[in-house]
Amino acid sequence: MKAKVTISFKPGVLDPQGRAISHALAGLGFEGVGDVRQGKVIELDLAETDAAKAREQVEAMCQALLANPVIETYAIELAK
Amino acid sequence: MKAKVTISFKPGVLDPQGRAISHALAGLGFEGVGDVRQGKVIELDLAETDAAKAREQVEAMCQALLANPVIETYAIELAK
Amino acid sequence: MSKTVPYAEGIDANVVRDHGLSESEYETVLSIMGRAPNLLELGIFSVMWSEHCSYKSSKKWLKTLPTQAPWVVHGPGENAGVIDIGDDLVAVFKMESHNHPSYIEPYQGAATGVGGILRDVFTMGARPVANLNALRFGAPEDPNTRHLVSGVVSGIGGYGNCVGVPCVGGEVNFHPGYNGNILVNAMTVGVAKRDRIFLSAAAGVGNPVVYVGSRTGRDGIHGATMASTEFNEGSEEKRPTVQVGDPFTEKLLIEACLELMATDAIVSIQDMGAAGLTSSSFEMASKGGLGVVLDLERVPMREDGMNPYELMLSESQERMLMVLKPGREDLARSIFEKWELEFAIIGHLTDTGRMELRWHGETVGDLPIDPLAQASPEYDRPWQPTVPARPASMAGVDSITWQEALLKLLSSPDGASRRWIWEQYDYLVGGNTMQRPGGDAAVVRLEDAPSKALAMTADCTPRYVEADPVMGGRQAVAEVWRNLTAVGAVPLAITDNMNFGNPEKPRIMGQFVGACQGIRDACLALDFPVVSGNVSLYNETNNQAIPPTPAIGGVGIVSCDKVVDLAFKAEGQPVLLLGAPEGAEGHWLDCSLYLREIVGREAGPPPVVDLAHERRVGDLVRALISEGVVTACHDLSDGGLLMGLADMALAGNMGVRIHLEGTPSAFALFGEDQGRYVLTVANEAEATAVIERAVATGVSVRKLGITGGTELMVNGEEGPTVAALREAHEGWLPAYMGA
Amino acid sequence: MKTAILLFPGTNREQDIIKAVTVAGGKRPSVVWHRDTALPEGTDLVVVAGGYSYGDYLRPGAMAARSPVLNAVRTFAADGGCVLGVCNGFQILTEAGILPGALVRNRGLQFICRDVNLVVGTEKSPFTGGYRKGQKIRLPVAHQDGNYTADAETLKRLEDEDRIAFRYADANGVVSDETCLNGSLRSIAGVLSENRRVLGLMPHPENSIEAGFGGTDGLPLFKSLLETLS
Ligand SMILES: Nc1ncnc2c1ncn2[C@@H]1O[C@H](COP(=O)(O)OP(=O)(O)O)[C@@H](O)[C@H]1O
Ligand SMILES: [Mg+2]
Repeated sequence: MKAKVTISFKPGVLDPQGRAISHALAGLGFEGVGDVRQGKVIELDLAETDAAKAREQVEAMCQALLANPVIETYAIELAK
Repeated sequence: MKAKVTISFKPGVLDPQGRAISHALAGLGFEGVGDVRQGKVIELDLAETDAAKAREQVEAMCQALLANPVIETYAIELAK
Repeated sequence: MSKTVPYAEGIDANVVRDHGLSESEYETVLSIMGRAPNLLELGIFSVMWSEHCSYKSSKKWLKTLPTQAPWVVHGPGENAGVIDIGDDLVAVFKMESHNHPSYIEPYQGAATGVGGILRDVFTMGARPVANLNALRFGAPEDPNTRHLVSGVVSGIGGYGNCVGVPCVGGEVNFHPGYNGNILVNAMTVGVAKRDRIFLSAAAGVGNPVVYVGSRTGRDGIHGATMASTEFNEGSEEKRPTVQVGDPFTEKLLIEACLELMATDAIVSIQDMGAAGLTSSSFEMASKGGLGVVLDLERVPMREDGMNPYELMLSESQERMLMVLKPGREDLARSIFEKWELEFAIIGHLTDTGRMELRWHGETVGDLPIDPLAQASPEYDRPWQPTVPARPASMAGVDSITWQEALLKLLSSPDGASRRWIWEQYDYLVGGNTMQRPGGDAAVVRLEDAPSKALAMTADCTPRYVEADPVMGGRQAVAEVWRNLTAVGAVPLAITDNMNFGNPEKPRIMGQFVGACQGIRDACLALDFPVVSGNVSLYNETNNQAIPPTPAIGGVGIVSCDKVVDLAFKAEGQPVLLLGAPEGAEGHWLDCSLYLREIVGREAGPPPVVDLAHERRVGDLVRALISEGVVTACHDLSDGGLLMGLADMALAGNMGVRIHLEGTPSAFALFGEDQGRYVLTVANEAEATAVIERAVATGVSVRKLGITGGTELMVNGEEGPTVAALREAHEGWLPAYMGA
Repeated sequence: MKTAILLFPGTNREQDIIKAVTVAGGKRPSVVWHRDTALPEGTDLVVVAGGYSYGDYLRPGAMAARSPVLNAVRTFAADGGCVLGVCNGFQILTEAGILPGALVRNRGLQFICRDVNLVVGTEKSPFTGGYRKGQKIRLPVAHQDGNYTADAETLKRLEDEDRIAFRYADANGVVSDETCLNGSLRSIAGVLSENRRVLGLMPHPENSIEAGFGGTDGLPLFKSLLETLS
């Protein structure tokens, strides 16, 4: 089973990279670009085949390693 | 309109961060974790309200800056 | 003052308490204001009178530190200390802590710590030329330690490397006493032209007050204040957040500020550090004896819906406040716009002596500046002197061979190489690094006076301070002085970072008072004034205070052609020991690294620092180095003589053979007697000359042996090879970090 | 030799390059701002300095590679001009498509600052003429994203055309995947363009030009440029 974890900064946390991207896009002539936020996406191949158990496992991985709860939030998607 | 760009390494390109995560997860006792890949997700606030035009614009941004075609691929999602 | 209405609308005793103000402090607020303060004003009192900004527990004792010398240009009181280094140049430096934030979020906490101290230095017009860091972590076995080390180190590197300031030195200890409270102290050294120093005192009624740098977000607004009723119903977005560092913006800010400083546009300038806009505007106005009006809606904001309270209390990073000369606004604006930074005129100076805060034209806060600053609390907290530790039992000291003991010490957490850490720091950028991390002091050549260099180091031995704060404080300063001396530099001045537990406990306050006394003694005896510093108190978790840790950072000056390092240079060079006690190479094992790591006993009083002896030996060593007779030099500290020799062997990749009088004992080999240096000289004739000089100066000296071979030999007994020493020394940290 | 150094927001090793060029005996380089659209008249050598640009946000070199001055550099290189990209400069040149391949995060993920052993891959270029092929030299590195990657076809071409300027090696000059400090494919530390007049490398020759300040193994690179271009 495959899992996809999307990790982003919590709202309100400064995202210097996002800001710099927004700036650079404006510099390249793209108009109408407002806020830009950059996050991470982590794709995992899991041996687990049961969706509920897989989610539980990935949830535990996020808590233990993948996300930094002080400044980040995460979302988990599962796919076959 | 909001756009979300997911950028990942092309298959075949070695992903040091993904590999390190897979390693660390094993070290933490998570079992059955196979390949892990880490990518980026960039969320953009666009002034454009037309979906087709927005997609075209984001496509151009990816080509121009957001992705490095030598090593990366990208996928675009739009949302209200 | 109206006793009947002690609270403004929406405020009660809980809100006051959540703002960290005691009842009596609130009484003083009422009398200063002549009315009940509103929430914005209360927030301002709260941060201005916080321990962090007011130094209320420590002020009384900090005042006792020596701060004067002919070469001191600005001592404590400015953003950083300033000393004259000749050639019309000054060195500007300071150390600052970011302990608590680094425990919560090690990467960002450490990164923003580096950002903050860099700003303190370039605010004064100096280009930062070097960073150092003094770190303390919990026991290696503690489940959090690895993660904290990894985060803090990559945060320091991530910020400093990006800004492009070489990180050339520092120190690291591991001890269970820091399990719940790590220490992250960062130091920056900058260089400026003597006549181009910028200060923070505002001047010129009517002059514009200008905000530059990043936008303001809801970063780091004090948690307790946010929990007050006013802010409780806020959405997720209103929650206070951890500060994230933006080193790219910092780099732009450095370049933009230095570019503007080359013009005549700036009257005064102040970084926005802790308590952001509040303390920076207060400090500028207060030092200038003026008032200030701020139109807060003009502050560049990162988020929608921010209010005056948040704007005044935000700790968003990479921001500065300046007073400009009238008519120079456009020049300044063009520079900041070129560097793609925010620039906003947010107010002007007045002669009212008041801080008037406006929000879309309406006055929302109005406070008297001087009374607030002057009434800032100063406590004479009760303190209890530390009872110096009794001599430790020496049972079991000889239970292990010196060979085994040496390898064990070299691979112990506090004895192991820090390479894994400093290789994550760019210590080369700038092309002026003469001595890299790993030696006694780092040496960085002066871009504008290339025949000279600054030497710098940071040190403290907390186990000594814990056992005897006075002696420990003295030792920290002496060790800094010694490290600078060992590379040939003339020590000039220090900055201190006083990390302690809860000052409301007389025992902890006693540690603080003792350390101040020890620092004072050493500064006076060594002509080594304190020019800047920082205090971090309340480093406690569950009633468990950290070991008292007055980290000392020192700066000295040296001619590039006189610099020596600790590496053995060539086979067959005589090895000399200077400054050893009467009748032995060393004898003080109490409180030593050996006693703790080998015997498992953390006990006994620290070695005595005899300041007259310290000075006599150091002055001789420095003279010998400057005369060019010394080929390598190293001062002895943790682990004593044998650890010192091992360091020299490792650096030179060469063995050494020494002979002690009598059988080698742990006391002689690992004792931590103070004020000792090991030197090598080119040949026997030089050795004889040095011995004569030492005898004539009243400095004890003995010839220990000779360099050469591939191993360390003591009295003919074979010791570990240099390769074995290296494996022990280099192995521990990478293995621990799982690298 | 007229040298132009590019300056992007956040560039932090331009002074090191200026020092290296002058210590090697060259004229003081001029500094070109990222928004400039032309190089100074008569430029012989363009240096894209190391350090960081735009904080290395998004990808190292990504934003600098899209700045106006890079168009001028692209034309300059196409016309046979000499371009040296060090560290971040190498990343910028690959991002701009002036050199092949890409530089990703180091294998161990960490920033690495240390002296490394390199083997000179070719002496046939204006940059490497002062070394011998196979010579072992020692230069410092200071980077977090120096892990060179390219597709198999590109790698083959680089090797077939003798365009690998430097490779990471161990203390004995042996090149191997295991000892390669950052995971670079074929231990590549620096590559040349097809016309051999553009060099990108991760190590810092500019931080190895003076005894007592990191050695002198970087000096021949600057001397060789001076000889060729003066
Ligand atoms: N322990 C200390 N010893 C000497 N000076 C100190 C000490 N702690 C603070 N200072 C001085 O007090 C002033 C204010 O310090 P601080 O509030 O930390 O500065 P900033 O507001 O720039 O962060 C500075 O000049 C600093 O050098
Ligand atoms: Mg300051």
